[in-house]
Amino acid sequence: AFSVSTTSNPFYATMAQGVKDEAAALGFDVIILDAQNKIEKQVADVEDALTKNIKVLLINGVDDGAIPLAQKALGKGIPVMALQRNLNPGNMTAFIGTNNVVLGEQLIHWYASTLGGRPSKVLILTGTPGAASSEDRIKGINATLPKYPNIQVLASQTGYYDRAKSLPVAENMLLRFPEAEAILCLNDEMAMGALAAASSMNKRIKITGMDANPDALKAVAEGKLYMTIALPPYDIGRIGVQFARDVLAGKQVQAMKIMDVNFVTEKNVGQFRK
Amino acid sequence: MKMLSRSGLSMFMSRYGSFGVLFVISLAMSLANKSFLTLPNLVNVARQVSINTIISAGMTFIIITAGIDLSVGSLVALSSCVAMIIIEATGSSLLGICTGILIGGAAGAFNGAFVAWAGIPPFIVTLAGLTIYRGIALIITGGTPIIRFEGGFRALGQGALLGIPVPVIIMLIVVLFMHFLLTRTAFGTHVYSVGGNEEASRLSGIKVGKVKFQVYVMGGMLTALAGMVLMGRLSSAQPNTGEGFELDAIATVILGGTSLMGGRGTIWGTLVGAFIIGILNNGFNLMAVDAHFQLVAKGIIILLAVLLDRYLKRKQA
Amino acid sequence: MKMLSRSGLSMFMSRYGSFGVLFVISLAMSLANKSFLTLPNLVNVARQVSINTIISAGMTFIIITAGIDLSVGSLVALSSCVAMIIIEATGSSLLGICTGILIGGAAGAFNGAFVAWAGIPPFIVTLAGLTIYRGIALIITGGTPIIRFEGGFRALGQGALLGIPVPVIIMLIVVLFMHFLLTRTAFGTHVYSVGGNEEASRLSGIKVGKVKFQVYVMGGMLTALAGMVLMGRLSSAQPNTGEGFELDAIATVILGGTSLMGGRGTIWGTLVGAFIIGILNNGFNLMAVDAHFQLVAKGIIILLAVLLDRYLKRKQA
Amino acid sequence: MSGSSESKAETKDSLETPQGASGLSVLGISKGFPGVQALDEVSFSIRRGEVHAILGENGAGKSTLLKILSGALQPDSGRILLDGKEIFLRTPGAASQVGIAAIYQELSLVPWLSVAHNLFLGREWMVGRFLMSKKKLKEKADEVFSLLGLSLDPSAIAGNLGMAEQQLVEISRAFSRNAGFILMDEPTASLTETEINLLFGKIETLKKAGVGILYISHRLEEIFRIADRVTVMRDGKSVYSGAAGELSLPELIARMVGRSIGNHYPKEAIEPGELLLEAKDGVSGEEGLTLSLRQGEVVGLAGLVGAGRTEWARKLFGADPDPKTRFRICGTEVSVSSPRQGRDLGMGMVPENRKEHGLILGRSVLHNITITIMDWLSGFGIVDRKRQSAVSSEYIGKLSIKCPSDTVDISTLSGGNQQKAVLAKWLARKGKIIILDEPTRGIDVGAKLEMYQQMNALCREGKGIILISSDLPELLSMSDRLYVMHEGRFVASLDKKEASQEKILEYASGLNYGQTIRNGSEGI
Ligand SMILES: Nc1ncnc2c1ncn2[C@@H]1O[C@H](COP(=O)(O)OP(=O)(O)OP(=O)(O)O)[C@@H](O)[C@H]1O
Ligand SMILES: Nc1ncnc2c1ncn2[C@@H]1O[C@H](COP(=O)(O)OP(=O)(O)OP(=O)(O)O)[C@@H](O)[C@H]1O
Ligand SMILES: [Mg+2]
Ligand SMILES: [Mg+2]
Repeated sequence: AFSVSTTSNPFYATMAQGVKDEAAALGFDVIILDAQNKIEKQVADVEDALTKNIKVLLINGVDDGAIPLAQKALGKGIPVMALQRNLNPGNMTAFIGTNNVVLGEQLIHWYASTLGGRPSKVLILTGTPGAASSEDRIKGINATLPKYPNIQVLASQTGYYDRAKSLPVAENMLLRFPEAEAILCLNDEMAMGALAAASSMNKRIKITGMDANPDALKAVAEGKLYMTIALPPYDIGRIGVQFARDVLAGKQVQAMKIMDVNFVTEKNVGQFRK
Repeated sequence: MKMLSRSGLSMFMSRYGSFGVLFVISLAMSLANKSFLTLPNLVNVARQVSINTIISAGMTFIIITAGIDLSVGSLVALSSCVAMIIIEATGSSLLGICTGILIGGAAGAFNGAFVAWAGIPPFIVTLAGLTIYRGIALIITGGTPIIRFEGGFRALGQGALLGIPVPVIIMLIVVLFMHFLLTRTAFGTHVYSVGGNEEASRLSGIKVGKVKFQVYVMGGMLTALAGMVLMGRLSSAQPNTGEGFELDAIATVILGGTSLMGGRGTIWGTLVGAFIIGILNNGFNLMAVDAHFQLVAKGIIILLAVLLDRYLKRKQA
Repeated sequence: MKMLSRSGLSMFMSRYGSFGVLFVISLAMSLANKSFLTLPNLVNVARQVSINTIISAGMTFIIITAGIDLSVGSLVALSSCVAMIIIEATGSSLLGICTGILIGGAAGAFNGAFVAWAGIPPFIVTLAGLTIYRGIALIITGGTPIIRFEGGFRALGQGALLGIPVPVIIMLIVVLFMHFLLTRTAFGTHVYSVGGNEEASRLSGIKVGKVKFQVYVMGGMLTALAGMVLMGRLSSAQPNTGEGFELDAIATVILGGTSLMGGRGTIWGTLVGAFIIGILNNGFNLMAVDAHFQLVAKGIIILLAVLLDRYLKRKQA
Repeated sequence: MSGSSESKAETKDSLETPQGASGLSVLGISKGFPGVQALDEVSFSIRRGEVHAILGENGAGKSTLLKILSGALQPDSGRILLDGKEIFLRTPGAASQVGIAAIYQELSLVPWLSVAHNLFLGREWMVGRFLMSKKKLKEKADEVFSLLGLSLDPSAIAGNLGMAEQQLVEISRAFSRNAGFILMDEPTASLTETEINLLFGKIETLKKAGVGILYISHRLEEIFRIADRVTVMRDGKSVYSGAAGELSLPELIARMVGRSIGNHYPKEAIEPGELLLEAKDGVSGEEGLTLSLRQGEVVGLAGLVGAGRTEWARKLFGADPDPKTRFRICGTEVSVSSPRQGRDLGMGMVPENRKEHGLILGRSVLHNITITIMDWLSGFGIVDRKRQSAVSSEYIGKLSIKCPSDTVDISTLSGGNQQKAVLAKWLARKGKIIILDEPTRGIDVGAKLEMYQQMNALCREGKGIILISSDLPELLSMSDRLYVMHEGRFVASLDKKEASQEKILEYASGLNYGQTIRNGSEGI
């Protein structure tokens, strides 16, 4: 079974698709359980699944509340593949995904590299307060910023990972800080919101996102979005299923598979659009 | 006459009392932040509150009949996704927008029919609507947003007329129209009557079911209109947008002095309520308040605002 | 006497009619899926509904007084975060849990005081509470979850007594206690009367404000108790847990036949409502219905369930 | 009761209560509402063991005074004394602690609770301090009812009861408090002779036991039956106070309304015109009588509490549609399926329960009066506000509804004025058949006269009126013909000439059941 945090988000939907496709290719039955971003729903989902004699649990935890679920599954002798959300060593057979703290660090390193030491003022749109991915990415960013004194963060506000909600927030920030050179967004949804805000205020500004969702890629291709980070959700899903096959076959798998990310700009966007 | 003037004043305050609150909040914001009281920012705030106000105008009617509509957020998503699919298919923004609004009307009719004639509590009907419309939006889009950087539909969100943004113009027209409907027409009177005392309205020969049905249809259409504006503003339609819009809209309506128990409320109040919420959000962004702390502060300020409102009304009455 | 028997029967149906709906849904689920009607799965369902039921029991009282509590989700987060911080600091689960529940009571008192004595609409007060408590939870935890794999508090979520999971036992105790309170005590009668006719209650010498205050405090404490169970189940406390719990709880209460207009409702109904929702979720998971389609189906089934309920009641009455 | 020893009351008070300060009194009480001075320096007292009646026009301030004495309202100024000592009644609870019980004009039962729960609401300790068993509750309630000689079902849901039954529950509630003072605001407004006699019997007993009673009523003949003292209020002032019998009824009325009233029941006889309505009682089985109504006629419906008059009228109007019961209205046979259809067929109904069924509380007087004619007042849905306020002013004038302006919330009007507004909305609709269910409930003599004159005017215009009233003298005087109902059936049809109080009561209590049917079938 694959318990995913939410398929309403394209990122996780793609991951689920990867799981589905690979399972079909390998001849596995897979149940996809959508927790709709609610940990209680995920707990219920997995508990329900565990009553059905599943062989492997692939889980993309909504948050750390998924840890006891993994333990429970392991306790029943069911291997657990943690996708994208790390459930801490010992609670999972293998982890496949990216690391949000690292992602935050990489974002700043990348942005600094585009500046070449030139000073730059930026705004940051963070995700839903308390959402682990957002808090981790912020951690990575905050840890890396001191290395680049030329980057000045004017303000950091939450856009709730949501396009419609980040739009007014971005407008307000742009109004207050017209001098900003870039808005760094912790996901593509907010990048699209920021993009709409900039266009409503007739401003051209560098906007970066994360996730490389199809419409973000389209915006990058049209030169509207400065950059988005391509995480490989589809591959995360596929490798998860491959690892599951290996484990069932009694083979050893890598315990921590950190996937590479790509910085997608107008130059290389072609490779990422299907 | 002493009698008349006193009751006149108290009516004024109960209608316009929340203006005092709005004033105080605006004052505080402009003291705390220089950029607040600038024309571009005020236009900005007006544009930002437009979507919520359009939805809340319809919600006001629904709440006055002692109903509620929890499905507005999902309906924003559904109507804009349908509209965008049609625009993508036909290239005609007009066709897309009209279909979008019709979808809104249809969803409203669905809600309304169950509320009015099956006698199911509005909370349950529209909660079911919330999940159904969201599900349909996700199914028809396959869960992915549709983005489109060209087309006339964008004018709805991004255009301007004589310097006034189109969303603001739409909002003003909606507010004026709905105010007129509520205060100057037989329908408006019936809306108040049904919410005030359903049984007495029925016994007075009012078709209670029809009135309820109509307010939901209207609410659905306005919600869809808001969806069109949002689609224009974002140049995209997204199946999971609009989450939490229902709480925003209901809070707006109640902040504006409309009672959840029905029978009372005004569109002006709702407009003021929308601005109170909009200015709070705007101010906090301008001051770049920390996200966690912002939540606490916003809650407290809303409570204080309502307390102030009570105080002003009591003082004057 | 004709009158007596009629009112007796209709009371019976309005109390127990939803059992019929529950039965039909369970039947359908067990036909559609073999694993549904197995003991482990039923225990499973009971455990899954426990948290919502505990919250909804308190919500039932609040809604019977014509109030509402939107802050429950945030309060689950706040109380469990505080409890966990204390457990981490002192190592004492008992101390943590007691503090958590006290925090719930305090937050309830905050809500209740504004509703009862400041006369602010419950919707606004608890909406403010929703953002305030969430904000505090985020601030005290710095936004990150706290995980702890040892300590007695886990028994609350994961333990079992004679094969019955502890959450289920807690739920049953809460339900029985609240039912008793509502039907057998003066306080329960006052809860009904305040919601049914506030003015009449006041004229009968009932301290209306006090009754309202008390139901919110109780609701807060039960919500915190649910937070403790959730914390035990997840071996962790998270500042952003519980979002959307308020809609679930209110829907549960209303599905159970309690009216948002106040004055009517039963705890049994709420229990049945919780099981209807829980069984739907469980059944859909067992059948592995596509997530998008599930939303649509769930909405429709809830509507059908309520229609069936009406039909059964009308038929019998 | 021997408060005289400790009496330090002011001269004014001792003037009011010559035997000392034993009793409940108010001194110089004032109370204003937005737009009205409801009470203006009123002083008044109730001695133990007397019935003190208050008379006054609608809106004179009677209920306001009562509410101040029961702790439901706080006075702006003035003092309240109990046995010479000043007391403060901040809440109704405080009043009941010092032994004051009240029956309010607007019935205040909790609709979804049982009769027994309502009976003991707020003092459940009578049935168990913390725990209440349903059985005990029911037993206690039965005890109370049997003591009062009433047959009410304690487990019935209060909201399902008719007005009269609700009224009886309220009375029982006040009487069972063992209070030293009982304040009654129009307790008999929807009761019939039988219950009134019961009530008066009970009042006599209480008086003997030293209970002081404040009695407000618009049924003036009652005053002479039970009152020891009478106070007349006018525009918030006490204008007369004296022993009962000191002034004659016409004199009292003159004090109340500022003019004398000659004929209390100015019924005009009008030649009946076309047949408007033929109706059965709707009870299946045995053939009952057929009620007929012609243009220009007032047909009265008599019956005991719960006889089914209201139930039948609601069927006729479509409020409780019953497809089995068919009516012949203006020659076409129909079963009315909704009040809207009833209205479109030319009917109007003034319901007995004005608060629940008649008024939209929270809305203006104007809104409430014109609600039935919004279709006439609007073109393309847009309301002609000039005409709207013209209509509302017209009826406010015609019925002399007392209100600061027609934009005030109707819930701020006094009970009687609210009743007039309900009548006004159906007068405005100008239907052919007007059903009046207890139309004069709670309205003063002057207003009653106006209402009767309105009825005459309607008859002159060729309308037919069905009058349901528990006030027998009114029913006898104002109807051209009468039907008596018993257990849902029309059991007798009486002409104005043959009808008398005794005869009606006889039929209504079902004594002459067999005979009635015979008598009745000849009647039509
Ligand atoms: N809550 C209120 N708000 C505003 N005005 C009120 C309120 N209650 C009563 N009034 C006004 O006070 C005056 C006195 O009312 P009150 O109810 O005491 O009259 P009443 O003598 O009992 O009349 P009735 O015989 O019609 O019951 C009326 O003019 C009424 O409109
Ligand atoms: N909505 C209702 N639900 C249940 N029972 C009702 C309802 N309305 C009336 N009844 C019952 O029907 C019977 C007839 O009542 P109805 O009110 O028609 O009598 P009535 O002759 O008008 O007497 P009253 O003087 O009480 O108005 C009563 O026993 C009453 O309790
Ligand atoms: Mg009165
Ligand atoms: Mg009656």
